[in-house]
Parts: sequence; C-alpha cells; structure tokens
Amino acid sequence: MKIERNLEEHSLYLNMGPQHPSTHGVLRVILKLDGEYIEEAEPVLGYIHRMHEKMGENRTYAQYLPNMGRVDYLSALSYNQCYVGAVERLTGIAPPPRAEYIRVITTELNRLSSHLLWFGAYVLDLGGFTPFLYSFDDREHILDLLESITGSRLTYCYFRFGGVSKDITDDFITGTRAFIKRLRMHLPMYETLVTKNVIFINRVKEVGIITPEAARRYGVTGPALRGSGIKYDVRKNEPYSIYPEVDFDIPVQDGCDALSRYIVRMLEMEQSMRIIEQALDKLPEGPVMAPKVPKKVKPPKGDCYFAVETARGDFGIYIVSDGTETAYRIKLRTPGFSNLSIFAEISRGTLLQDAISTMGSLDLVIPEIDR
Amino acid sequence: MSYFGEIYTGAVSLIAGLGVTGKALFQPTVTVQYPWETIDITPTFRGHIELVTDEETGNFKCICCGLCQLNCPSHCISIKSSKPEGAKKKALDSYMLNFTTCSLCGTCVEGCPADAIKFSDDYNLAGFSREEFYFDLVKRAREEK
Amino acid sequence: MLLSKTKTAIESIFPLEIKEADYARVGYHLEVILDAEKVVSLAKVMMAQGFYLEDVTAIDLNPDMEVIYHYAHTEGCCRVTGRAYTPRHAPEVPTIAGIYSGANWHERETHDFFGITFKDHPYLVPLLLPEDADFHPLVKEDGKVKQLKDIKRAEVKEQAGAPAAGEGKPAPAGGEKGEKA
Amino acid sequence: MEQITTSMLINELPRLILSLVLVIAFVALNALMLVYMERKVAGHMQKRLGPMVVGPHGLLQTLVDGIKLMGKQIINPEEVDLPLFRMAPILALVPAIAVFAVIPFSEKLVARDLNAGLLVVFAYASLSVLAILAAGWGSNNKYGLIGAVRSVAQQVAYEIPMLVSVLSVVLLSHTTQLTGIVNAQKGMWNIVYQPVAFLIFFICSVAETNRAPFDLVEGESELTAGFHTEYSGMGFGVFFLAEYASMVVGAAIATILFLGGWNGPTFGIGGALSGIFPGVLWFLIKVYILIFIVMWIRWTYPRVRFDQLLNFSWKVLLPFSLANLIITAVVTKL
Repeated sequence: MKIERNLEEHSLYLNMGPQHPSTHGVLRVILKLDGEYIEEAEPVLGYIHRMHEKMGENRTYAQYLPNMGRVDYLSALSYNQCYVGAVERLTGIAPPPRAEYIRVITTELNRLSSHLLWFGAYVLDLGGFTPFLYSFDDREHILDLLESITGSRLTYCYFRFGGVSKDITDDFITGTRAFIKRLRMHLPMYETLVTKNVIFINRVKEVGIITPEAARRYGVTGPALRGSGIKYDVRKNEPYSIYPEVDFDIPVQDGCDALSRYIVRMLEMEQSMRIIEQALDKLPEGPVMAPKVPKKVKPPKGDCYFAVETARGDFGIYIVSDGTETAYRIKLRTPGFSNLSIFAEISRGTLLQDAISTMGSLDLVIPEIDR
Repeated sequence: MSYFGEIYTGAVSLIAGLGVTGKALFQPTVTVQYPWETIDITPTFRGHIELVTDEETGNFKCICCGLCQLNCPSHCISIKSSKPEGAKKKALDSYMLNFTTCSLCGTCVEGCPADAIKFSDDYNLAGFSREEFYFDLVKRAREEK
Repeated sequence: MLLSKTKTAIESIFPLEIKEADYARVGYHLEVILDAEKVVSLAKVMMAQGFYLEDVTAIDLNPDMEVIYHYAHTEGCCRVTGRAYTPRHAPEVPTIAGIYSGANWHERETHDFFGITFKDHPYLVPLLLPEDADFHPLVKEDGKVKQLKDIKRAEVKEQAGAPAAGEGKPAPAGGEKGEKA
Repeated sequence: MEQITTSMLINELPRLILSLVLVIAFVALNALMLVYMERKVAGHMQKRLGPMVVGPHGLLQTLVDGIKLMGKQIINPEEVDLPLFRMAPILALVPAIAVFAVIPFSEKLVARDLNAGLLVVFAYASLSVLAILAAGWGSNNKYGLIGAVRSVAQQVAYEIPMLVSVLSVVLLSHTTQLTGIVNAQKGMWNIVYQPVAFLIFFICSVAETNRAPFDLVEGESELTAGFHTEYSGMGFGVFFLAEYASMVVGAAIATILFLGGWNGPTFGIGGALSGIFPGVLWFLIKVYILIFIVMWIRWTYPRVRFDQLLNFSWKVLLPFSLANLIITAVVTKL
C-alpha cells in the first residue's frame, strides 16, 4: 500500500492532487511512474473529512437528517432514504404508501441527475468538453423539478421519519413526465456523440479491469460491480420501499472494464425512467406523513442495519441506539470508499491516461469517501 | 474487424459526432444572462429565515418559545425575549441568525408551533466579512416594512 | 437457501457463537459473537462462502470495545454481522486484510477513530485523519461511555414471551413491505 | 545565388521592415479574432452564448483579456532553468511568425517568394517542438516534463506522414515554390486529385499545433496544463499567441497546397464566383473555414490516448501517405 521512496531508482514520483482537474474534489494520489506507466499508486484521503459519524453521536436523530445531504451531495436523496429507513426500522414507524412512492420517484430522479453529472464529468476527464454541458443542460431540469418540491437544488433534506416533508404537486408530475420524454430523446444523441465515438471507445475499452474476484475482495458495489458481470443491486436483492412493486431490470455488462461500467450507468438511466413512470402511474392518494410520529424520536435500545442502492453502490447505515434521543453510534458504510480502495490495484501497470479514465469510471464523490 | 473496416467505422463515428455538435451550433442557446435576466424562484425555495408578522396586529407572530433555537442542528439561532410589565405574552427583543453556519435544513421552520418564521426568497447574498452574515432578523423585518 | 447454507458453514466452525437475528428489525440475518483471535477464521469462512465485506467498524464500550464486521452476499439477501470484543485500554484485533483486501482501508479507518491496533496490518497509519493525529475521535469520554447491556435490545423478555410477543407489537418494519417478501 | 551587396540590403530594408510589421500585426490581430471566434464557436456548440459583456456581443473580450494578461506579474518559480524558461515562449512564437515570410496571401502579397518556400515552412514548423521541450524541461515541473516528452514523440510521429503527403503535391506541381504550387492549381484544386493527402495533411497539422483531440502536450485532465503549467502572465500569453499563429500557418499551408490558394473556384458553377472577391479575400475565407473546422473538431471529441496517438500515425497515416505517394508518382509518370 505504501509507496517507499527509493532515490536510487529511476522512477518519477508524481503527486496528483489534492488540487487536480481529474480528482473531482480533494483526492490525492501519489503515483510512482516509470515513464508514463504507473508502477504504484497510493490514494491519500482525508482532505475533506468532517467526522459525520461523530456528529451523529452529538445530534438528535432529527437534527442529523440534514447531514445526509452532505455526505454524498450528488445522490443526497438516497442517503436521506437510507437514514430514515434505518431509523424507521429501529423505531417501528411506518410511512404511508404515498410517501414511499414519492420517495422512490424523487430518489430515482436524483439518481438520474447523478448519472448525468457523472456522464458529463467523465467525458470531461477524457478531454471532451461539450458533452459535459449537454448533460448539465438536462440535469438542470431535474434540479428545477426537485427544487420545486424539496426547496433545495443539491443538498436535499426532504424525507422525514414516517414520510416526506411535502406532498408533490401536479406541476411536478407533468414536469417529470415531460422531462422523461426529453431525456429519452437526448440519450441517443449522447450515444452518437460519445458512446459510439471511436476515440472514446479506445480510451475506455480494456482499461481499469476489475475482475469479479477482486471486486469481491474489495467490496466493490454499484455500477462498478455490475460492470464486472455480477448482478447485484440492493433494490432487487434486498428490496426496500416500493421497489418490489415496480418492474425494472438490473443492467449488467461483463467486460470488467471502464466501458462496461459506462454502459451500465447509461442503461441504468433508462431503468430509472421506467421506475419513475410506473411509480407515477401507480401513485396512491393519501397522506404523506405517518399519523403518529413522536416529536422527539427516541428509538428503543438496540442496533439495526439498513442498506440502499445509491447511484454509486451499496450504502449502509448501522445505528446503535442506547434508548436516548441521540444515537450511541452511527456508522456510514459508503460505496465510494470501497470502490476507491481497489484503485491502487487496478491502476498498477497502466498508463497515466488510463488511470484518469479508470478513476473517472469509478464515479468518485470525495465527500462521501472522506465523510 | 479488418484494418480497413476499423478505419471506416471509426471515421463514420467521428463524422456523426461532428454532426451532433454542428447541429447544436444552430440551435437556440439556454444561457440566462444572469445579472440582467433572472429566472423565477420557486415558491418552495429555502433561503435564510425571516420573521412573519401578524397582518392584523402588525406584531411578530413569534411567541418566543425557543423551539427553533433548540431544534437547530448547528446552533445558529439565538433568541432574546423579555416580558414587559403588565403584558400577557413575552415580547421578542432580538432574533439573531448566524447565517455562516446555517445549513438551510428548515428544521426551525418545521418545528415552529406558531408558524412565526418562514423562508425568504433572497438568493443574492454576498458580503465582505463574516459579520455581515450575523443577521438580526428583528431589525431586518422592521427595515423591510 | 443461501441463509441455511451460510448458517451450516459458520456453525461447523463456530457452533456456539452463531445466533440468528430478526431480519425485519435489525437488518441482518446472522450474528456471530467471537473472541478477538477468531475474526480471521470467520473471514475465511465468509470468503469461502462468497460473501463480500461491507465494512469494519467498532463501538466504544466499557470495559471491552466491540469490533464489528458486516458481510453481505451478492447472490441473494443474506447479511452476517461478526462481533469481537477487545479490552478498551489496549484494544487489539488481528487483521483480515490478508483475506479481504478491502479491509485494509476499513481497518485503517477504525484505527483512526478508535485506536484499535490491527495485528499484522501491512500499513496501519492514519487514513482519514492527519498523519500526526494523536487522538481518536470516536472514543467516548469517560463519563459517556456505556456498557454492553445499555445498548442491547432487551432480548431476554422477548424470548421468554415466545414469538407471540414479537408479533403482537405494531409491526416494526411494516413500511418496508419488500422485506417480508 | 545572387551576391548580397550593401546596395541590395539598403533597397530591401524598407520592404523587410514593412513586411515584418505587417506580419506581426496580422498575427496579433488574428490571435485576438481567433480567440473570440473560438469562444463563440465553443459557446454556441454547447448551447451557451460565449462572451457577451465587454463590447457588443463581447467583441472586445479578448482585447481586455490580453491587457489583463500583460498586467499580470511574471513569476519565475524557484529552481527553474531561467534562460530556458524565459526563452521558451519566444522560441515558440518566432518560428510561427517567421513562416509568414514565405506565405503568399495573393499573387503579389508575399514577403519573400523563395523557390524553396515549402521547405522553409517545414523547417520553421519543426522548431516549435524545441520551444515546448525547453518550456517543459526548463520549468522544473513534472507535469511540464511529461508534457514536453510527449510533445517530442508526437512531433516526430506526425511530421513524417505530413511531409510524405506534401511530397505528392510537389510531384503534381513540379515545384516547391509556394506561388508556383498555387499557380499550378489555376484549373483545378489539388484537393480533387489528392483527397487522401489533404486529409492526412490536415490531421497532421492539427496534431502539430497540439490542438484537441491531439492536445496531449497540455492534456489538462492528467497534466493540469502540461508544458505551460508554470507560466504566468504574458509568458503564458505568448504561448497562446504562438498556438493561434501556428493554427493560421497550418490552415494557410493547407489552403496553398490543396485549396488553390488565392484562386477562386474556377471550375463548375463556381467559375462565376471567382471574380467576386480579390485573391486575398478568397485566401482568407478558405483559411478561416479550415480554422473553423479545427475548432469544430476540438469541441466535439475527447482526447486520444498517447499510445493510440502514436499508433494512429505509424500504422494508419504513414502507410496511407506512402501508398498515396507511390500511386501519385506512378500516375504522373504515365
């Protein structure tokens, strides 16, 4: 793991980050290069570490909710969902069905926005500037939609124990349907511009190979795992919320390379749109908050684990309650942490430019890794 | 694939890509020239908080219960109130919001039993020093009047 | 099926330590409570059964810290939680980084937060904290640290009351319809 | 060879100075315009507007940017090789300007009509790699160094197919004098006879000017800014100027070699159009269309990988250009 510096060798030590265009935030990677080939890579974390787990021990359950939007700012609603799910499991509060539907609709919209941003940023990493702005143009519509419901554009704090804070409006529903129509029209354009582009394919094909065996050793999840041919998605394997009631597929590619991970995410966008459409069709009437939610949530003693599928993989929260208003211990199992830990192994022996496309294909969000 | 086939498909994909951007060149732009043009803020926008005044009496609706202060995860609200002699209710002396640590979560507004605070739609916030973001909401509300 | 297969596999090595948990309430199926030395053999069993490591973490308790290993499977729904105890004043657990490469970082993180030494860890230096950090943020202050019984569900009563007592309660995870399936 | 005499020098001096001033003015003006054009093209391709604030439609934006760059402090980082570090930007700009000495804008508008003009162009063009190497090595920066080393390999790889493709044009027109080559295209432009050579030349000239998708020398996503990472203020500005100047050179040479230079379209229905504009304007129109295509390409594609860049040159461009040369040679001899 550690790079030992040996001045006798003819190796070049390159410090990539913490301020670097392709490390998406403040990740630092120490690279040992032989020419442009990477001999060793050592990611150095912690530049944006905020000790979210300690905050969980000092805040009441309700006060900790806003933190969830900040752990992974790109799929904040998945984190909201995981946290309220864990507390609900611990306390036994049951949200009404309409609230569950709204949760899934908004979370999937959030997943779409996360994947769109990743798509743009990934092509930007590979040097293509224009697709970035096209995907941002589309993403902006999702942000507008979610803003009209949640009141914020990025760090949503929308779910509550036992429901959601606000009912969705008819404008939101028509807006969402219109957006899905629009995105369906735009996805083929992305395909022409990027997916089929020969330069792009050459940059990502057979780059950053994650074998299924290595993926399991490192605990890689999410699209990165599904790009290695393993059909694992918490939404299917361990269904929560209303996912069993909607019909969707888990896209899997078995190339194990960056291209497979790319294609998995592009296909997932279509599946997210399917989920949203079905949920909108089936959306039941009724309240959006459970009737008897105590003002002060005070779960009984005990522990519980709750996992959801975020845009980047399997996110789990482990809460240990001592029967008071604050949790005794909150552990956040973030997908990016495990996904990044494999980077040192898969980038060994590749070119510097391959390391960039490998890192981009893992879809890293540094605040979520550093927590 | 054969050598020539690869070159051919590659060239076709490149030309198709040029087609996409070339088409975009003649499509309308989506830029909003910000300081001169603005877009409407959604009614649900969560800006910093403001005090609500009762339309009938013209007083603040705040009952000085201190729940917002208690609920705030970042401890950015501090209220001072006093009970003037003879009055039935407590009166608000100052309502300080330390906007530098506020995360705009809205816990205060949700927890308010008297609906006495609301979100403003002010998104043009800029200042030269930290102190400019220690808002005295009582003063702000009076100035607005 | 996956569950029973896993259970048999773990039982063959840890017949006394394994316990079945109520998934709908706690979110995992099996719980294995071990001596600190045995975490490696549990990791070996889990690796052989095709599990992946979710995370390694700990809880600060008096007198023994609890080290927790979460395992999950990719081919179905089966979560296993391993628990090991190590004295609070000198916490030490063998590393499983040799079996699960991903544990390397998780153990470094746990070392950062709790000061737990992972024996034979290849590179146990701060990961998330600064390199010269000499504090462990998640170690509780003396007055705040609790004992194991303070955070455990009151299970004795429930077991005495048989399943009827459990069902009589307002369905704990009623909202999570999927989990019943 | 004529004997150079003092009287000749005195006669030539005003002309030389005039040419120099005009060329430098042209290069500077072009850079201002092209940067503006680049930003507008990029903006509209990305559904944006580009610069809009300074001047009508942001016309004066690049001028203001230039003034800003000049006002910036020039920083010499510690432990740079100072002579090399400071010389590199000038070394990049000078050859790009010097090339204009032989480029004919029209039949008469040429500073020096050498009979080996084509050779001079390539001699100067290959100097640019030296500047990049000096900048990368001199700035004592690892990103810069990697960028510089990439640049050398890239230039070597792309110069050969470029020269080979140009040779087939020389075979057609029997001269290396640039005006001669243009005059040989009076009837029909070379692009019609040599489409493959044109394509190869065009790709190579994009690669030679280090423009995307071949901008590995600066490749900002892995090398932050490559060879000019450490440059500030006008040091960076001069590199920028040189890049746009060599872009014009590349387009101008392509126009001269393949698109009939200052000749209007004399074939087909285009024949009627030929007289509308003077030769200079025809020349500039063609140059700017080519530059627009270069920009269009830049804002469409991702960056190629380094080994693939070299493979593309050695395995595709070189064989094709050689085959093209042989076929041309055989056909012209028939």
